[in-house]
Amino acid sequence: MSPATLYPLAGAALFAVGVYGLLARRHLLHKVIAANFLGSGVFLILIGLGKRATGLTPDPVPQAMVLTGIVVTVALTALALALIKRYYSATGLTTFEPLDESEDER
Amino acid sequence: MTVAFDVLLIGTLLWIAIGSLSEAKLFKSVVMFVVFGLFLAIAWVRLGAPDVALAEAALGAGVTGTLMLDAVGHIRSRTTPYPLDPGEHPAEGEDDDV
Amino acid sequence: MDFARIALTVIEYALYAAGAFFFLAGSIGLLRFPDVYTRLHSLTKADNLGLGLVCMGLAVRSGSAIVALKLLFIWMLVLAAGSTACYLVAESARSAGIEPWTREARR
Amino acid sequence: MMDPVLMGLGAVIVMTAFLGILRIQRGPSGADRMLAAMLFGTAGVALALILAEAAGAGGARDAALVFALLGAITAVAFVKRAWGAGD
Repeated sequence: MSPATLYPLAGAALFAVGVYGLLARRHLLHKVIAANFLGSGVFLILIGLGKRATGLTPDPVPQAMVLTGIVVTVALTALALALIKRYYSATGLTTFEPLDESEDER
Repeated sequence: MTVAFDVLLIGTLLWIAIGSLSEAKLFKSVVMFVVFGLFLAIAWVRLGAPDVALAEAALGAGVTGTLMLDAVGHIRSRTTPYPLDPGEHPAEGEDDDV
Repeated sequence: MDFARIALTVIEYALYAAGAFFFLAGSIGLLRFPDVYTRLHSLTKADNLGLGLVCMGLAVRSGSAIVALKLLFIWMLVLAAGSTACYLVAESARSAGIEPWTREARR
Repeated sequence: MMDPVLMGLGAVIVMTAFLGILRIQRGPSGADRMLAAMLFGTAGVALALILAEAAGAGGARDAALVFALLGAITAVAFVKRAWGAGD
């Protein structure tokens, strides 16, 4: 297996993990982490496909796109975390609906 | 040896991602997220993109991890949350340590 | 292949092996030691020594003075950052009331 | 082509880092988990330097410098903002 096939496959698996976390976890911070994993999976696919056969220099266009994407992800995460902190201060909740007593995840 | 390295790196990456999301404790999840960012930066170096690795290590792991630790500290710092009654909101500006 | 090159390669590989050994020792210490302070000890000493050995091996391999100097500076930065972080974590663990492990307390 | 000796050394270091994940999952206090993150900082520096040498990409050594700073910065954030809230 060359890295040009291995890493995009890993990116696809990472995307799946991110989608699972985004849908299945209830805590908002977990959802933010899952969204970050999802984005990282996409980046891994892009850069892995940009890596050509050994010896050639990698394709620079996906690298520039991923560089932009990382910065956008950080801004998005910062906004989401600020909203979560504000939401928690206002309502005392860390999920979109009140948790049961038995599965308090805080 | 190169393939062994790739497989180990990818396996660790996926294991950290799954472990971070299947964890009930917030702090564990966040630490694992920081570790994930470090390993992803290693993967970028492996794929011949050192500038992306630089941005990932500084922003993806460093800044995001710090912000998340801060959010965990904020959520944890109130052991008893405010009452769930929608009529009772805390006073405006009382808790702004953002 | 002349003698000097073979000798340099042997030195390089020996440095790699020693570095890998200290990395492994640091990780096992992190897993096996009983409390935060001893784990900090294994982490900041053994792992940073392993990194230094790997850096030395890479410097021998590169054969360029500039690269060797840069590797040395990277190692020194890691040492400074690691000892600062070690101090901070130990200090906050101490003030949070985590008692150091002693043989008596275990009995 | 990548040097197999360097890649083998890299694989060993990834494996030691793998052990650190167990400490994150087990570690009784938050400080123990932070320690594992610091272990990854050191291992990350070593891996970046090894890959820089194996792939002939000198720019990766600058990434190693950022890794070195990262452990200290997360430790400071941990001590200042997230510590003292139980486990």
